[in-house]
Amino acid sequence: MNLKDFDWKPMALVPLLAVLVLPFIGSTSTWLTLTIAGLAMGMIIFIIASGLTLVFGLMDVLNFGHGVFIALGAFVATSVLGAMGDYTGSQSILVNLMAVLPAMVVAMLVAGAIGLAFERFIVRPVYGNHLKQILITMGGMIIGEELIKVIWGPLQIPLPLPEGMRGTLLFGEASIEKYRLIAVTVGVVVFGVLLWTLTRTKIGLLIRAGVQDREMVESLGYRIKVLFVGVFVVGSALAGLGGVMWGLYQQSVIPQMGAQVNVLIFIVLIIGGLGSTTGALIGALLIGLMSNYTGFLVPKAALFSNIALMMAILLWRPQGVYALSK
Amino acid sequence: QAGKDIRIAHIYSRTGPLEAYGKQTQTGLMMGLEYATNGTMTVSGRKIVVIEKDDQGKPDLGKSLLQQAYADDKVDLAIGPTSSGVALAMLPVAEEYKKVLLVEPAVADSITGERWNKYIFRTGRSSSQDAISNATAVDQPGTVIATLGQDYAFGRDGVKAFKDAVKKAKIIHEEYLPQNTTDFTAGFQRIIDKLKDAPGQRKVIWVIWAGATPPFAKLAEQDLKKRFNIDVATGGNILPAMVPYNNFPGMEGASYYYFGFSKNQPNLWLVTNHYTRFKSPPDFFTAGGMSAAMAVVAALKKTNADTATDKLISAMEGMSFDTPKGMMTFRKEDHQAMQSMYHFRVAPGARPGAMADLHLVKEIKPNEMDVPIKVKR
Amino acid sequence: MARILSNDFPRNRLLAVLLVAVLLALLLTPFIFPGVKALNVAAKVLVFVVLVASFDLLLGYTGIVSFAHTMFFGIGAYGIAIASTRMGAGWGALVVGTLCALAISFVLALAIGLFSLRVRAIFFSMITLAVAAAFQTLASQLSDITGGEDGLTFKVPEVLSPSFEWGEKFLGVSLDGRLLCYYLLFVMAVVLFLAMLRIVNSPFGRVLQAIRENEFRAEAIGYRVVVYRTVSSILSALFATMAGVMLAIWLRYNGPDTSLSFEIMLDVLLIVVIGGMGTVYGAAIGSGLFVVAQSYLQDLLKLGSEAVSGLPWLAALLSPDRWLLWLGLLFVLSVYYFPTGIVGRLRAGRAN
Amino acid sequence: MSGDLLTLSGVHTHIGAYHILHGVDLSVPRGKLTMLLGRNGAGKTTTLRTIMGLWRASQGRITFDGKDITALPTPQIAGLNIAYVPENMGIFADLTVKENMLLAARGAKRVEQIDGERLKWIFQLFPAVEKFWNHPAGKLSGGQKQMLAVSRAIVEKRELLIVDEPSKGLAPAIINNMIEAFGELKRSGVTILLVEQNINFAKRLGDTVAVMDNGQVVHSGLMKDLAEDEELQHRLLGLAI
Amino acid sequence: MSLLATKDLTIRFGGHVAVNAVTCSFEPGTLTAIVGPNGAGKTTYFNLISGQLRASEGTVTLDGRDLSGASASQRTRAGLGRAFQLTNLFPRLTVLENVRLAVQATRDGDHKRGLNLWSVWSDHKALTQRADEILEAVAMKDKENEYVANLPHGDQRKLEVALLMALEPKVFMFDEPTAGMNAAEAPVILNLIRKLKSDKSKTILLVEHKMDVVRELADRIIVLHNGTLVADGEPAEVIASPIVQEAYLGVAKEATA
Ligand SMILES: Nc1ncnc2c1ncn2[C@@H]1O[C@H](COP(=O)(O)OP(=O)(O)OP(=O)(O)O)[C@@H](O)[C@H]1O
Ligand SMILES: Nc1ncnc2c1ncn2[C@@H]1O[C@H](COP(=O)(O)OP(=O)(O)OP(=O)(O)O)[C@@H](O)[C@H]1O
Ligand SMILES: [Mg+2]
Ligand SMILES: [Mg+2]
Repeated sequence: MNLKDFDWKPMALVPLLAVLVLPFIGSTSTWLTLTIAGLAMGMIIFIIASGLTLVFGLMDVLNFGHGVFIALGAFVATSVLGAMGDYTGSQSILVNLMAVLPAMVVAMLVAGAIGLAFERFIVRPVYGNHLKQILITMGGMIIGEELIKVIWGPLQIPLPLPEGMRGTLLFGEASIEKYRLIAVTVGVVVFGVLLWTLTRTKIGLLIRAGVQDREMVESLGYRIKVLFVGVFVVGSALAGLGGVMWGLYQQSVIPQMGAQVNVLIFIVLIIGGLGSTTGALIGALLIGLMSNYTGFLVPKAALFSNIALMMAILLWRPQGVYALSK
Repeated sequence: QAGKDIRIAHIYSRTGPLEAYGKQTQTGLMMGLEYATNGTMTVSGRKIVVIEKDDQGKPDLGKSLLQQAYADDKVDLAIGPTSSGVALAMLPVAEEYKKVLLVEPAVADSITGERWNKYIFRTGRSSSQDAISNATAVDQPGTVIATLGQDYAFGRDGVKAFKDAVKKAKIIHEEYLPQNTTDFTAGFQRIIDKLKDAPGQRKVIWVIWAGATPPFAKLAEQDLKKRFNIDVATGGNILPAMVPYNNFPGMEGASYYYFGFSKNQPNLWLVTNHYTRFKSPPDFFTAGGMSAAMAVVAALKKTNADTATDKLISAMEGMSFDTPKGMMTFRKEDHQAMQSMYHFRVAPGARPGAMADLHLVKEIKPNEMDVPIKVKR
Repeated sequence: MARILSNDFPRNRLLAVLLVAVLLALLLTPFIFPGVKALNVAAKVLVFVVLVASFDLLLGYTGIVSFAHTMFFGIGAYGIAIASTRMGAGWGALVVGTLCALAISFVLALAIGLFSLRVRAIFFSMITLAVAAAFQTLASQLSDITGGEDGLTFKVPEVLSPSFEWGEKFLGVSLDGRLLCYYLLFVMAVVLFLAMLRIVNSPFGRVLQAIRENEFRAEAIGYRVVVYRTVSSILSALFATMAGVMLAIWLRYNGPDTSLSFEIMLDVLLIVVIGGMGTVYGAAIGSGLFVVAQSYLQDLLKLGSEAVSGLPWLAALLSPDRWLLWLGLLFVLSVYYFPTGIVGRLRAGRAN
Repeated sequence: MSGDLLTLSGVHTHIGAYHILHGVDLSVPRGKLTMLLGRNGAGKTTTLRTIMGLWRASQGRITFDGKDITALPTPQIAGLNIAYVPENMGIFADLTVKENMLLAARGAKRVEQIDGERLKWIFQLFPAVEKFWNHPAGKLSGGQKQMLAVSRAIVEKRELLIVDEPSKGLAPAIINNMIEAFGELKRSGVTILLVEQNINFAKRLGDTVAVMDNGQVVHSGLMKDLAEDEELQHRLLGLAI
Repeated sequence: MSLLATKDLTIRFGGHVAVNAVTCSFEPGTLTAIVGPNGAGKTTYFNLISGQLRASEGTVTLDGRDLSGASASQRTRAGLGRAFQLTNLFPRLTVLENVRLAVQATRDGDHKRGLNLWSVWSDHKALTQRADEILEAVAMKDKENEYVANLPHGDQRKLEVALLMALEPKVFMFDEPTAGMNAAEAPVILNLIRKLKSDKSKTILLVEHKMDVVRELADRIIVLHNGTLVADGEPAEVIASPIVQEAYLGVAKEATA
């Protein structure tokens, strides 16, 4: 794609929003704190939404059960990190990472494995039918949540952040939590890998084609079934990763956490436009910023800021900022 | 009547968002009955039978379960529920059926306030009791306070009661955030902007928060003590929810219950037996459940196991009874149990992530708290 | 008969029998199933019949997936609750509450319809999901009006409350206001149900089906799709509001969880699917089955888990506390085995 | 090597409760162009779909290059170097023309890896494909989609080409191009199985022919013979030319 | 006076001009064939007239009334009826219901074109009767209770035309009505078009690639090429014109090849 064709307007939204609110906030240090925190929050939201950009955005599967994989990842992390107290207790980030990285890997593996079963028994019969997808994945979500309660109990479980990842960094008066910076790093990696896979490799194309016409993709000689399973598993694994990140951010996990973030990540995808990773990132960043700004300026309205943002975007571009043509 | 079972309904959140709380109450209730009847489960020859019902945290369901309990199951009295919303929906049912409802542990003030009727008793603490005890813990001259609560009735009422009880300190800001807030940056920033330059020797953020994602971990990240010399204070909670308190060694507040505070006979029994049976200390609502059981047994002993509603009511009004928290007394005017609260301090060497380690500063006795009577009679 | 049923007969013997059975059971509940619980369950069935049928108008007949349906249900219930709290118990409060609720629902449905029926169908459902969630939070935040999380407990006209006794016991059933209230609900449900049956069988109803089948072509043969869609979502909102009114009158209580929760939305969705989409009759049968099953599920599980108490794992799964697990399973299984719902199954059975 | 590349013997196909194919016997000789004719609803499309494994034969045997492919899954059948243009064209509407072509070129990971000569040839046959290279395929006109569908099938060399009504909706000039293209492919040794309503098309290209009716092959032989026998045409196809 | 006229009708998709300033008018009693290479803009031109697409510039007038701002459904009600190139029906309704919906859409009556919520649909006997007549005309009466999804391709094409007839428009637009039908089935549709033509009050537009059909039916041919109207006139004359011979029929090219 050449530069001239590139649609830069949505990209400009993020800095535009940040600049526009500056006069209202007044103090630059406050603004800086809010902006950096908002962007970092956006990155975290992007991580938890990234799995859904694949499953919902590319495969067109309205997976209401996606949240369960997020919760699952977080709960697995409590078990893994709980067993690695020596590493989490250290003041050194590197040592901490020796615990957090395995936790991420295990969470992704578990979520991916469950995703495999989920695809086989829940999603496979309903490809292409949104209503049935809603129903059956809702059922899947309820079952998943209850099973989490059976395994880990219905209680809230603390997931303390490893010692070295706590605290804030100060830039003059402005402050930013260390953990948010870590999340930004993870988010950038996830974004990069996704973007590369989807736009630079044939896999992305195949998935999108498979959603439109399975039979034709098979007639071209590709094993779409395997591909779909693969994508679903990766989507679930990403949700698991998101769960670890989210859980560590909250520092506690509850079985209902999946359902709680569901609406949020759906909004992100709608703003971004189905199937667009870049769109999802922009959507997540906008939401992160917007909720911080409104939270500061008009806290009462914070509740509706996501919806208002979504409505405004849809009025501008009814398909989301980066929609696939249709 | 003698020889017939005494039937008690316990309606609570066996499932739903408050599942964890409800189950503690049930455990406490059964242990309390056991303790109060010396393991016989009988009072004056009548056996006590507890019928459990799950309100799932839904007021409409709770209401119809209470109707069923009174009408279909013919219970003599009912205990519960876990959530205030459910309790408020239940109150008129007790009046309709003219049967006693012993509220435990729902906290809303209006249960023993505007919405009260004479069939309602409460062993649980009220929001006011919570707030007043918390105020006692931080209320000093020269202190400036910003409150941080959730933007719904529980948060706003709590802050209001707290404000009413604070006499010497100055409250300069009230911050309300949506109930399920996850990103606290904006709210904190508003509080910091208000508090950092406020005149006063001591600056405190008083937090009242119920639910899954409390702001403590995030507050701790902010390093407020070091940056702006701001302290954090808050009330007690169930043990898992208090884990983040360890981020604030030395933080003060007031709590309804912590297993290590009370040294009386029932509490010692409760702690020991809970440890042997469940490998964990009793919690907030376990103590509450036990208190309710002990209140019921005390009342039944007084009426000689006569369960006629008017007999029960007159026995309970003004009745004092022992609980794991010491003696409680049902106040005549609004049937609220007057009880001690505990001013606590988080252990100075507390380790983040570990179980909350609270030290007792002072037991706040019932007569030290001026809990207003809000019933309209 | 043909006129009452709008010429839309069950078209299957078993289906007809089932419908009559549901109707008779509801009519006679107070006398054949004694006890508060049975009556409460039956009343809930009545409310759900209306609510689910109104949702089917949208989903089954127009092909719109909305998650904001409980919002209108809630508006109806809050209308009664708020009016009764403010004005005191009385028929006036009921009338004012109902009318205000209908008006608000009308305006909201119109606004939502005009704004978002233009976006992609699946966006529409996600938007309504978000709107419904926000509305629920709003209801709990405006605690001065709505009573917040705690909700509102209120009284209804004396004639409808339990304390009003108007006769000696009849067949062992006390003739009180509760009974009158039940029959008020019964009559409302029957009237509203027949009205919806009429609507789906009117020329309008047929256009809705055409739009569901092929929106593009419906527009091309001369129907203004947006108008029809908007009218249908308004109608369905109004009927849902009436269901909310019925709920509030019966419970004499309303709160966010009672009428606005997403769980109710899920129940409604599931019932529509179990009963059979695009068949108003499915709402009746589905509600009957589902509400009864749901109400007794925990009791059943209790028996189950006691029976297998020797096997801790199984017992944990069968624990009454995990009733939602089985509900979730029901979702999955119903999509597997009842893709066209009970009514669809029965009717197809005859066709072959 | 000569002989039949593809054979169907006694193939029955059911769709749901309907019995559509009643024992189809068909052979497609190697390196030749075989026309499959028949009136609407005769079962031509169903036959092609059954070969591709998109519908399953309930009875009978399909062999390709001597190998039994009756029960193989579709991707594996296609993997035997078979290209298929379905009746509904199977265009991926959300993808660009370029991406559609890239998917069809199994050997290429990126567009640059597609055989440039071949692409040039395709562009020359169907100018629209080049003109709309970066456009979403869904926006093409009916005929342009048809061109894209055929282009996809020939972007890489395949042993067998199965095409369902390629001339439908095409302008006469383009039909000529297409006839030319199939001729060239045939010369390069590709075997082709073609369903067509356009009898001129059939006459100009076909080596052998099979005529279907009611789910069975009712006539097979050389195209030449059928083209010359108007009476037979009338009987089999219900038309006079 | 002409019935239907387009003036400077233009639509751009991004930079691509699909229909370019087409000015043309159509008289009652004539059948105009629209031909042109694939992608010339024929279907798009239809879409602009019937309102499926909104023009970037230019106007569409019917009977002197400007319809440029009207929606597709308004144009249908004003008398512009069209059948689609790709079959486009209500698959899960019966044949009779399909036609009846179309009848209801255009005829005024106590069914109020479908906004009547309160009468029972099947009571509107006049609608059913009219629908039956139309099905009779396309020889599909015996299939009236079948679900459209189960019909063979040819019958679906016929039903497509039946729907158009049910609308009783002033202008009939056919987009390749016989595409994918074989020579044995096509005559049913062609006969219908002939019959319409004999009713001198109707204006008929026909997009068709089969030149033999065009030659036989058309009173006039217009040619679109790259979105522009390049020829207009008597069939024989237009077909003989070099632009048609070369760009469309590809004759010249063949001669050189
Ligand atoms: N999905 C289906 N369900 C039921 N019947 C079908 C289905 N698809 C096709 N048929 C029927 O199978 C028969 C053969 O159809 P097929 O599409 O193979 O015919 P064809 O020879 O390709 O005709 P055409 O020339 O119209 O394309 C027809 O009678 C058709 O109605
Ligand atoms: N929505 C659209 N967006 C972009 N381009 C479009 C769109 N619709 C049509 N086009 C372009 O406009 C041109 C005209 O298309 P149209 O469908 O009118 O052709 P046509 O003359 O009907 O061709 P055919 O004979 O193949 O059906 C084509 O090049 C097509 O790619
Ligand atoms: Mg075919
Ligand atoms: Mg066209």
